[in-house]
Amino acid sequence: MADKKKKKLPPEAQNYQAFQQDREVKRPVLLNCLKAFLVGGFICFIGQLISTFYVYYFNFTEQTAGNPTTATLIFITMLLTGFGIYDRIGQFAGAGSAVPVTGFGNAVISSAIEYKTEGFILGVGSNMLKLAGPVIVYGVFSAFVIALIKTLLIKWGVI
Amino acid sequence: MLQGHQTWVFENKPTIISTGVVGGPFEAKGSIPEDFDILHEDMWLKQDSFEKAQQMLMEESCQVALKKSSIEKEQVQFFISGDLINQITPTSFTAKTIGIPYLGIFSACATSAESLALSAYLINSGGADYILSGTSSHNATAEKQFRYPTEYGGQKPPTSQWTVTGAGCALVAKEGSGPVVTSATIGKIVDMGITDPFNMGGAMAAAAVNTIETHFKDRNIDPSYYDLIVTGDLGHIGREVSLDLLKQRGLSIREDQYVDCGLTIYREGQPVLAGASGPACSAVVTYGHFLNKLKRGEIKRMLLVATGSLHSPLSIQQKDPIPCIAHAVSIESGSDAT
Amino acid sequence: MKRWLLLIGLLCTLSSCGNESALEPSKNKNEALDLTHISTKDQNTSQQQANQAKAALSNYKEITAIKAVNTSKQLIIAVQVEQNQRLKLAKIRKQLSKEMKEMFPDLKVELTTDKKIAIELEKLEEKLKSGSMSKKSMEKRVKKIVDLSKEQT
Amino acid sequence: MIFFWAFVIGGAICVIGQILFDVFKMNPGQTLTILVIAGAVLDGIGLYEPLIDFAGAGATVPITSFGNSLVHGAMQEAEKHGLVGVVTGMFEVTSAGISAAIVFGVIGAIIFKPKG
Repeated sequence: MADKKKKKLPPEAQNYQAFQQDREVKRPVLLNCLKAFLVGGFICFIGQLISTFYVYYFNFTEQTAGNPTTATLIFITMLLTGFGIYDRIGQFAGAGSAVPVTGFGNAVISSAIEYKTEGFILGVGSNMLKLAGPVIVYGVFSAFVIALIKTLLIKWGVI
Repeated sequence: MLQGHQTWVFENKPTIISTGVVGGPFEAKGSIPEDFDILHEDMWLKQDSFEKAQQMLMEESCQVALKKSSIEKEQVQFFISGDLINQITPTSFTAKTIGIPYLGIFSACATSAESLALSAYLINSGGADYILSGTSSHNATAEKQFRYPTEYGGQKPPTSQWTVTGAGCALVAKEGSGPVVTSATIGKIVDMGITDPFNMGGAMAAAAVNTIETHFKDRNIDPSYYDLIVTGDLGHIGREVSLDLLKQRGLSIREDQYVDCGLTIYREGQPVLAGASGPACSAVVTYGHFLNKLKRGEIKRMLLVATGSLHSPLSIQQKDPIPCIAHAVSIESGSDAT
Repeated sequence: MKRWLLLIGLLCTLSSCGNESALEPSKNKNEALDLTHISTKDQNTSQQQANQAKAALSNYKEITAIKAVNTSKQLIIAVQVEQNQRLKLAKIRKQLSKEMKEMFPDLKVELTTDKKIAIELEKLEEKLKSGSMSKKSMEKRVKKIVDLSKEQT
Repeated sequence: MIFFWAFVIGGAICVIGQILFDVFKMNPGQTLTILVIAGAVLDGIGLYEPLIDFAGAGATVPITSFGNSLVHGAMQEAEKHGLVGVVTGMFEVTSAGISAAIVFGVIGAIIFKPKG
């Protein structure tokens, strides 16, 4: 895809881009993956701890403990975001802190805090889902399509 | 006056009689804190919003410049300035506060050189006696507008740069003592099709090379004329790319002669990745650090090449490449400029 | 297009699910199982069926713990399965549930693999063992546990 | 044991995200969207639930589980009410993540201000 776009450029620009790319600092992919693995794994480990705690001490089954676990993780995220710690974790961990539900929480909460200066309705309210919006939109849409296909297939007796 | 195709040579010696340089907490921890007039401990400057904090930075730098020169603001004809934020409002509100006739300009990180070039031109041609020119930026306002909320935990690639919180302002006068602006080269937009907003240094290097080449051609001098060639905010990648490219084009520039504001302001170890950026970057480093060097006689002639990437969040989303620009202004110490 | 294929490949390898059918009973009894056979003094709270179920389920060596309690109408069983068998957990649950239902056609059988239910049943077993439970309160407890196991979210 | 697998599977899903970041040069929005869709697809073909059984929070904490539970809610409701249920059931199971994020977002905005 990127190559196609490149071909339209004048040769001068193509040469420059190659020239520039030789000197560009490469992303340390392996190191980043390792960090993402450790931090992401650790967050899920904490999630499992919280979930086990809810199963043992509250009236939740393994299945129903999921929701309070999510809420607890997002609560912790709120504190980490508010005290300015989560963005540092994010710079270190990359996807490790973005992919767990805490990353979703951070996207919502950081936007909410950031736009506080624009007021609570038009600032916080309008911008809160600015970053998390796509996840909700395409999550819902893809789930709709998949559930629709599956329901129809079941109805027609295919599966 | 006009020499070559895009260069002005100022024969009437427009002089920078004073400067005001203000920075934030992160800059205070950098490598040149002694070159700032005011350093703030708080990103908010006790204001209600980051945008107001940026306005405050700009106001303070204007006031400092005026105070140091003991020129009343009524004597100043024009205020030429700009910044990065939507419709350059922090600058316009500053213009309202200081009440000087105002020309708002936008060249992103090249704003410092653009405003200085225009000011020098107006002074040189007798259009004004005193002009305040400067620019400001604030890390949080830039992050908010161009990237993500400041508390969002996104990972920045090693090519990205850190926006300087600060403001730099120069009072340019028809006469007086101080460094003299001797010439200016207005740059062209250079677009090499780079679309990654997290690699501005790499994109802007081409513009810097273009303007530097043109400057030497128009003025018919070679790089050894200057003690320092100071680029705006190319960062590690942009500096390397542009230096190699300049060498390839046959301009002999020494490593130690070619410095970058974005690599001067912060210390090793501060989490700035490829270096600093933002309009204030070239403004504070030039008006603070390098003009001090010039005044102390450590250097005699410098060429400021401020580079800017003129994209907007919208243009990036619409997959447009980053249009880059560089303006060059030569500054020489007063005694030498005769 | 290439990157999409790669992506799908990646995600597929992540969840390598075996299609082999669930559990096979082994000939030897699983000795490691801690089976509490509950004999109650009170005939009303007899745990005969629960004990029977435990004995039958202990033939599967993948099962690491079984808790079961029955009333005159209901039987509720919670089994814990070895970690490396948990990818097939749903199938195992289905198979065992079917088996238990066939074994006790007169009872409403509820089989779950949930940890929480196992914990609750263990508490109930302890109480029954000490004989401090009336038929009525036992039935109430069992009903509560069954309701909990049926909760979805 | 489940703690170990929660760590490994959760970490592995994050590594996929990191590869999307670094190798495919995607921004967080695109990456997370793809992961959510992947979660929905995996649940559609019946692969995500076993993963949850196996890895617990390792599969429920990453954002992929959001897609999974959306499909799950839709399917549950579809079994009861047919095609209409596909639309109405969507948020039945997922609401916790979204509502917690929104609630704590507003609370966060009241309590905190950005550090910059």
